[in-house]
Amino acid sequence: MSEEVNKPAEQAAEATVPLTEGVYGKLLKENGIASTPLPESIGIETLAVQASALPAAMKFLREKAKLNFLVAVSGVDSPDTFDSVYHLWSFSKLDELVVKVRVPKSSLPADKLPEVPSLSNYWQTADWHERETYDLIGIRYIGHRYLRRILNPWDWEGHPLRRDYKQPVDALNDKHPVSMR
Amino acid sequence: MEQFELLTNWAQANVESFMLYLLAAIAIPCAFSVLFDRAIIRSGFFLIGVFGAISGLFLILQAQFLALAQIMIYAVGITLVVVIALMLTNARLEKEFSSIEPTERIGGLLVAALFFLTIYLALRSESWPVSSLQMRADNVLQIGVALLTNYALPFEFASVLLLAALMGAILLAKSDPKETENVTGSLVE
Amino acid sequence: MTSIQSACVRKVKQKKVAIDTQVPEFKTDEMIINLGPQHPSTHGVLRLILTLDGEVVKHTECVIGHLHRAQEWQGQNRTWFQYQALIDRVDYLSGMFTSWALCAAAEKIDGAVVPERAEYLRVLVAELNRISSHLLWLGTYLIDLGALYGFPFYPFIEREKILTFFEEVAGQRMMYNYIRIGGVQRDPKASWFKKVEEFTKQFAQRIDEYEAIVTENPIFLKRTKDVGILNKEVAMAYGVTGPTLRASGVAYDLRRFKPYSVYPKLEFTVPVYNKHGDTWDRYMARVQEMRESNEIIKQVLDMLPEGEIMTKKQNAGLRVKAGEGFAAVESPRGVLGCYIISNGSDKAYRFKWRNPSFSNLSVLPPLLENRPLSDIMAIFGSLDIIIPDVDR
Amino acid sequence: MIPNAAEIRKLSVLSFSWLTVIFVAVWGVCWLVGILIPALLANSSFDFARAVSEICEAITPLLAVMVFIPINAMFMVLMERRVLALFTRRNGPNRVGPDGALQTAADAIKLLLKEDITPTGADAAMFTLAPIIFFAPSIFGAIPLLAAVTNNNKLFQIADLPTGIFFVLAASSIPVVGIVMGGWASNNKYSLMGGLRSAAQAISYEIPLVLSIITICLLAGTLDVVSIAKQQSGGILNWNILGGGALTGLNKAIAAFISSAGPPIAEVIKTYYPYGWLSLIGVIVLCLCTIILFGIYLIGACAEINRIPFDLPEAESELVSGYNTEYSGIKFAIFFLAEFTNLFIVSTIAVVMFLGGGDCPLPTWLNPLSYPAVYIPLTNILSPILSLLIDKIHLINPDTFWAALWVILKTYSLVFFAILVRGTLPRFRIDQLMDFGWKRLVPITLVIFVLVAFARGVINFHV
Repeated sequence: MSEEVNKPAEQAAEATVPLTEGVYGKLLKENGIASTPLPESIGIETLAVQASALPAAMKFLREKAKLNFLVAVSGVDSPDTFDSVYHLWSFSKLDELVVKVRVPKSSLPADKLPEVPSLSNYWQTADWHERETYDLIGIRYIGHRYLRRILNPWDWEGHPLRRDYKQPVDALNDKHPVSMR
Repeated sequence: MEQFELLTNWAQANVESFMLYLLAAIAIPCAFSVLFDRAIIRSGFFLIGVFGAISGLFLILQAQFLALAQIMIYAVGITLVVVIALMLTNARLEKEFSSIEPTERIGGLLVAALFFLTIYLALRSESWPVSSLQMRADNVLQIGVALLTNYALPFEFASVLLLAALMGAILLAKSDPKETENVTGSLVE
Repeated sequence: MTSIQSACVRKVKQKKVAIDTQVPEFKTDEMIINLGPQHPSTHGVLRLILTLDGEVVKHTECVIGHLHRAQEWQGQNRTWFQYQALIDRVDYLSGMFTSWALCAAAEKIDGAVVPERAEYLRVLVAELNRISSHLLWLGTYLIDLGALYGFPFYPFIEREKILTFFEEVAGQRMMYNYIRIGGVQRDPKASWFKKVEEFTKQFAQRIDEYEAIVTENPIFLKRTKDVGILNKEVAMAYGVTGPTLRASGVAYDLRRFKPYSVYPKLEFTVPVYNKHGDTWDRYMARVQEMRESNEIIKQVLDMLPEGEIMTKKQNAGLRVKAGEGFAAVESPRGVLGCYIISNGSDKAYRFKWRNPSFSNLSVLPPLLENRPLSDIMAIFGSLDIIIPDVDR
Repeated sequence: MIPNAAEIRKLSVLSFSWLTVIFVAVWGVCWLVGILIPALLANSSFDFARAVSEICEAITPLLAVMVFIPINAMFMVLMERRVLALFTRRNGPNRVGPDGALQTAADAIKLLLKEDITPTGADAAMFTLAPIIFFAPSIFGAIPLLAAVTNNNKLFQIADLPTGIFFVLAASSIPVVGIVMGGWASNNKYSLMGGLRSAAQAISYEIPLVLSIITICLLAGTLDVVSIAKQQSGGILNWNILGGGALTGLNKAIAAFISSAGPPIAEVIKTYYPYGWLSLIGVIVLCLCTIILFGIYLIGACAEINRIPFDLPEAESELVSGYNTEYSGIKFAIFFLAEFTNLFIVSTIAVVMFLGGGDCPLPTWLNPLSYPAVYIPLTNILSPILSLLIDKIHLINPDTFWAALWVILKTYSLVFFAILVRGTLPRFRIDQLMDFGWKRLVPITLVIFVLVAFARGVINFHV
């Protein structure tokens, strides 16, 4: 594993550039859902919502704002937070939106997975994507009917895409530096 | 045909009785297996063996038509029996439990013995005359003529029955009126 | 166990609902069957746990991940230059598109300008790749339907030609690594374009031939019409994309809807079949798409400008500026997206692939419900799933 | 311009050489055992020697079948693979032996040497019995046909079978038991489903199959395959596929018209078609009916032997390999052998019942060999060689030779057709298959049966 753990550049950008609220941020605010603007990702509005506000926000965005195509649910192990990232497109218009739920690592007790409400009962495409994110990043989606590992074997331990994940073979390597290489 | 003379002479003397005993040796164990085999499906297959041997008996009696009809009807019919047995039984349960109580077994044995005795006595009392009628080569023709003259009425009844069965089969095979396939259902809120 | 029996079961159930009497329900044992991971028609190593009532599927669970190769993890632990060579393996039938999605995302973050000739070349090879992918689908779909020996290899004749083109231009038949961050790998010779042009001229005829054999074949119609009907709403809720979605009546094609590269300059239509959304429509959507791709290739060959093909140096020092972004291309199977978080180093901080097969496969369980066993293959095949694309 | 003419030429050479090998092998064995040995022993004074010679003659038909089936199946498999390759413009197997000719022989050897696996939990006895039950009927079914396809050669008359076709049909109904047995005994769900499907399918398609054959028997007035084949001799107009003898009068009339000797045309027509217009309608109805019957027979036969588009019991894309999923080694080889043998046998039944058996398709008046002006010079030229072969050592029996040649040609045309179908059509679904069988084929055959029974009355047959 690499020695250097680079910090994503966006952390620095966040501190310097004052962020303005985008179209959807305003729309959400008008409907009583709080959101924080984040730096745009290549020209696309990005905002963060609280985990508790996610279902309401998504319901609003899907039904009222017509962002009815949930392209992907991704999990990101950022240096300070666990992000659950939702890329929203629309089947009928060109607008895009990135919604992030950021769970600070500092608020998490040891051995506890970050928890985000699940969209799977509301939006079928989230079902497998959330399972995948749970599998690889280890974000627990509350309310998912069948939150089970999907890409890794069912008895796998750990969440491989986390920055602090140690592969079983790495552990063996540390034990027997010569034989396992 | 004179070059077959030797063989046919020998055959007529021996083969028939030899075949009879051979077929009996197949039929009787098969019949017992039908009764005693635990796996119901296997006893179904043994039943096919029994009927095959019996159709062999028909063959040595020169009743080819009967023999072949027996094979055709029973081979396929018993396959159906086997299929139904497959569908109606649970193979795993069968191995674990025996539904027959020991007390029932005694009664069964008694009934079986009584039945065997009755049949045996009935068979003993019959004189079994040997028919001197020679089986004719065109016995298919004979059967056909008999069916359409002396036995015309039963034949017609059987035909009507079969027709009804056929129509019933078609009716069962007929699919339901097209169900509108709607996978949406409650999936989308 | 036969359809007759299941018909009886259905009837009894219907009656019970209708008159609501105390008729005891006709109960049969359900059979659980493991379809795969090693099964001739799961197109790889997919495992379906099916609960069958006779031959009727009552419940399906997809078990995926048998081919999981940690592509995302590898992306985070390899340099950009190394990883470019790996991603063709995500979807081995349309490697150009996976490369393209990665490059598009990286270029967007980086702000790199792609020369116009390279853009045209990308469209050219991508559309060729789309045709080759659909041709393979056509053959294997016929295998799924049971035409095991004759027709399936017929489209391979044309596919073979396309693979030869790719071999000539990229050096490999399946893992091309041709589209690179900042352009394309190399400029084909003039004779290559001539060969492609010849191919496009006769290809329309070949599609007519395929259609003559398949489209109106009565057994094919029986097996595909009204089978696996996928509603518009369901498809959209499941995030189904590509021809599968378009066959359900949603005219959603990234090339038209969110045009990228030089697609705005090209003329083509997006075939939409808004009849039933059944497997036959999906077949037609793909066949029509091949025709459209052929037209696009013809146009590209006419419009191809001269000039550079690469703006970035292709060596181990290849870096992408810091930032995050999501870019997608319309692959033969749908929206193939790549979400990248870069921190400016020689490796990406996070890769996330949004694979069309992954979302398209998730719609399989509702489609299979209450269908006979034979329809599993007809439906599953019509979704055009590539297992490495699902498992990554 | 045919794009793969070279492949077609190669395939023709391959077929010709293989068929020659089959022909020579079968006839060689029959001649050796049936003619040479008895001839050598015939004058012996020992009873034992005479008994041996009789036994030799008696087992000749069985031996012919036993030699024929494996070699023929090998060629059929090879032909199927090569022809399918031809359809799709691939190269078929072309490595083993000259141009791939020995590929299937090598495969057979491989299968025989392979480990024979019995799966855990399988019913071992039934598992072993199933391939035998599947294969044995094809041998018994072939025997009555043997006399029919060799122009009733004395060597191949195993027994006087007045119910020949019935015997064949009975034999062909048994394999389904083997399939169900194998499917159940394998302890595999796919196999079980294959077996169940097979049972349902065989029962449904047995009915139209048998009905179509029975209708032809009704036309022929006999159940004996040999006499059915004999009735059809004299060219395509006499064959059962064209009216089952309804056109015989026409045939005779044309012959009378050409030869201008013999009875006048009007008289011939009057003898065969006594009711004028009614007879004409009868002829048309019969011709249509028999052609449809032939189609129904082919469909039913396809379903009976589980070939595409009716190969549901072994549907590869659904049930892996259906009833023979768990089989390997020699048992699998027997299943495989029997499948191809069954294909050959149903094709032979079609040839005997519909396509005139060993009859030359040209009507006698069109066949140049039937005119003395042609055949007398020919026989004069060839007589020194032929008389030696025919009369002295009985190596060639002209009647049998031509009959067998035509039968092989016709049968392989039907086999080719089956391969063509296999190379074109997808598979039915089980419910569609049942629908098609019960709701289309059975009513159609029943209607045709009645039509034929009536139409038969207005024409004189086999006068």
